[in-house]
This record gives sequence, structure tokens and C-alpha cells, in this order.
Amino acid sequence: MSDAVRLQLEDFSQDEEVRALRASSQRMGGIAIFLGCARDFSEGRDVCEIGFDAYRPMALAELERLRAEAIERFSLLDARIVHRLGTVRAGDNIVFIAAGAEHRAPALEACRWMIDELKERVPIWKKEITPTGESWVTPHP
Amino acid sequence: MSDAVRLQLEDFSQDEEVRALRASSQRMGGIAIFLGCARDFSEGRDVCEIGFDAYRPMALAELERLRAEAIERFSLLDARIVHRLGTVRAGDNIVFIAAGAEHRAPALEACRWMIDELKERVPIWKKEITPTGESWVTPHP
Amino acid sequence: MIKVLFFGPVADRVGLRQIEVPFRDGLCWQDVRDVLQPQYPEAFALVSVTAVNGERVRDDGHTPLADGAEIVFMSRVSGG
Amino acid sequence: MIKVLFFGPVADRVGLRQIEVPFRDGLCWQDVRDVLQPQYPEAFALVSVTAVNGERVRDDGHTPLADGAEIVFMSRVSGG
Repeated sequence: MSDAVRLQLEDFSQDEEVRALRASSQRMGGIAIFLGCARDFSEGRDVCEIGFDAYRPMALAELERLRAEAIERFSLLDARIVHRLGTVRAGDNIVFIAAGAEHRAPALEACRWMIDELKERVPIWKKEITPTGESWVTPHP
Repeated sequence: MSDAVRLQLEDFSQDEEVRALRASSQRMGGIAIFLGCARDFSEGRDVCEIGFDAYRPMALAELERLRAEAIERFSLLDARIVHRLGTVRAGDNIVFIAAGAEHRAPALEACRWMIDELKERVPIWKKEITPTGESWVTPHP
Repeated sequence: MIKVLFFGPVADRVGLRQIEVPFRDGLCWQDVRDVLQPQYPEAFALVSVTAVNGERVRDDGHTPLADGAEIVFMSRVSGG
Repeated sequence: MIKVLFFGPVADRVGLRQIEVPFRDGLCWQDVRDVLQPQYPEAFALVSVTAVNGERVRDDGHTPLADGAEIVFMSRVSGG
């Protein structure tokens, strides 16, 4: 089975990720998932592609830590995080985060916490590639 | 393409549901999903199967209304709700809720709102079938 | 004729999924409940919501029903 | 030798993804920054976090580095 935390160029299947998540426990009653995808429109400009740069070893370690912290903090049964690198096109998947718990509230809270934390602390940078040029995304504070 | 709101006996594919959700707009940057599934363990008893009873026409109308309200209230680009009926086994999917928005916050909030509201107002009843008998689930207030 | 439907735990306690009640002018859902509740007290102990023609009722139970109306006396829902 | 890496917008402004700085006893990450910042002021204007050997630094920049250490001067991340 694939690792629970991955950085990868290729796309992923949600059905497969959820199957893997669920395999960890039959007590899982609620699974919350966040799926980030590439929009074709950002701040008024058309975006054709999004490119990623990452400090890979640290990004992977931070994601592993994020997952472990979420499991501990929200008493999850399991969690998974997949982030794509390379270049993706408008409409493509970028990030998949799933939290599984016995009940829905901790799953939903953990999912939100993980995507918020990921956007704060995982060393990955996103570049929007438009018909007229490219520019790094400036995160909103 | 399948309807955005459905009550059905058969299982569903998340990949297909997300593909259908996303087809409605290329501006979708965040998709939040809640997946409810049958646990094999509830309140200290082993659960083999879960059976559903529903006031179908009203349940479907309430789900349609829930989706429309969520789209309006959270400015979603699209939303989908699938709830299974009949009998499901431990580990099976029960309900799928997805909210797609330009950004993550409204998607996550809408997803949570929809599952909370569904559990309050959609006329579906759940029965746990254990090796020693069956009993209707009493919702926690 | 007024159709009364039962689902889930209420249906189990009534032992039926459907009952028909004769229509008369001015009949209200509270009248129907007043007739059925003494016959099925255990079932009605669970009832927390009433729906008429697929809509949760918000009136006090004294709006006259039309002939052919469908009433559902429901316990707290537990889907999801 | 100390390895300094750049990513994303910082790498674009430096024009390089990696620089090597000679090691000397007692060298700290703040010393490395003090050497590089005047050479790449536009890149360092974006820097908000420093990592040493893959860990975000929490010291004041005056803990001595080991030879072979890897430093990354990072702008605010924008993944997800």
C-alpha cells in the first residue's frame, strides 16, 4: 500500500486513498477530506498551469509531523496527505488531505487544521503560469 | 451525468462524484468532502449491518433544499449529496457530501453545515443490526 | 381519506407502515394525532416532528387538511 | 563547507538554487545571512523563515553550525 504521506508528480485517486485510510480501522464513522485543485482564474488573471517548487526532504518531514500531530490532537484513527509537485494544469488536483475518526466532528476539525497548517508551514511554493508570464503566489497573511 | 442529490441502494465512487462536481466550474480551488461510513462498533456493541428507512420523497426534497441553501449561504460553485438506503455492511459508505468553492474556507464550512443539517432534518432512520438483535439509533441531542 | 405513514422506530412500534383515516371537512392533523395517539402510545412517545404532504408542519395543528393529505408522525431522524 | 539552498521566489531572485560558503569554527547562520544579504538584497527582502538541516531555526542565529550544514532562507510558503 502507498505511504500515508507523499509528495509526488503524478495524480492520485481519491477512491484509493480513502480505501487505504479506511483499511486502518473498521471503527471509522466519519472521514473528512479536503481536495485542493488548480483554478483557471486567480486574482483576475487566467491561469493555464501551476508549477511547484519544494524543499523536498523538509516538506515531507513537515507533512509527516503534521499528520502525527493531527492524529494525536484530534484522536484520529488515521490521516493521509498527498501533495503534487511538478506542473499541474487548470482543474487538476494539487493536494489531498483526509482525516478519519469514529465521529464526524474530530474528522472535520482535523481536516481543516491540517490544510491550514500545511499552508503555513510546509516548504512548498506555487507559481501561476499565465499566457502572459509567470509569477509566484504571494500567500495572504 | 448523475444527479447532484441522490438516495440510492448502490455504492458510489468518490472519484466520479468529484469529477461531476468539478465539471461545473474551472474556478473551483477547494473541495471539502464528508464521507460517513458504517462502523463495526457502536456504543460498545458489534455492528454487522446498518439498515435504513426513509420517507423518500421528503428526504430527497430536504436534501435538494439543503444543497440549494448551502450553495446560496456559502457562495459555493457546486455541491453534491448522496445517501445510501437499504442495508450496508460494516466499513461501507453511507453518505457523501461535497462542497466546491473558489477558496477552502467556504468549502469546509459548507461541508460541515450540510452534514450537521442533514443529521437534524432529513427523514432517514438508521437501525444497527448486531449478532444479538437490531435497534434503531437514537440520535444524540 | 387521509393517509398516515410511519417510518423507522415509530413504524416498528405501531406495527404498521400506513393507516388510512376517513376524511371530514375541517379535519386537522392534531385531530388525527388525537385519534391515533391513545391507540399507539409507545409509538407516539417517540414522535417529535409531524409532516403534512412532505412538509414539516409549522402550524399549531389546527389548519384544515385537504382530502387525500399525507401525514407522517416522525421520531428524531438519524440518517447520515 | 556550508550548503545554502534557495527555492521558489527566493531562488528566482538569487538566480541560483545553491551556494556554498566556506566553513569556519563558530560560524552561525546569521553570519551566513550577513554575507549573502548585501549581495542579494531583493531575494532576502522575501525571506521570512530560515531552516538549518531541515528544521526551522528557533535560535537567535548565533548557535554555531557544524561543517556540512545545510541552510535554507525561505520566503512565505504557498503550497496547498
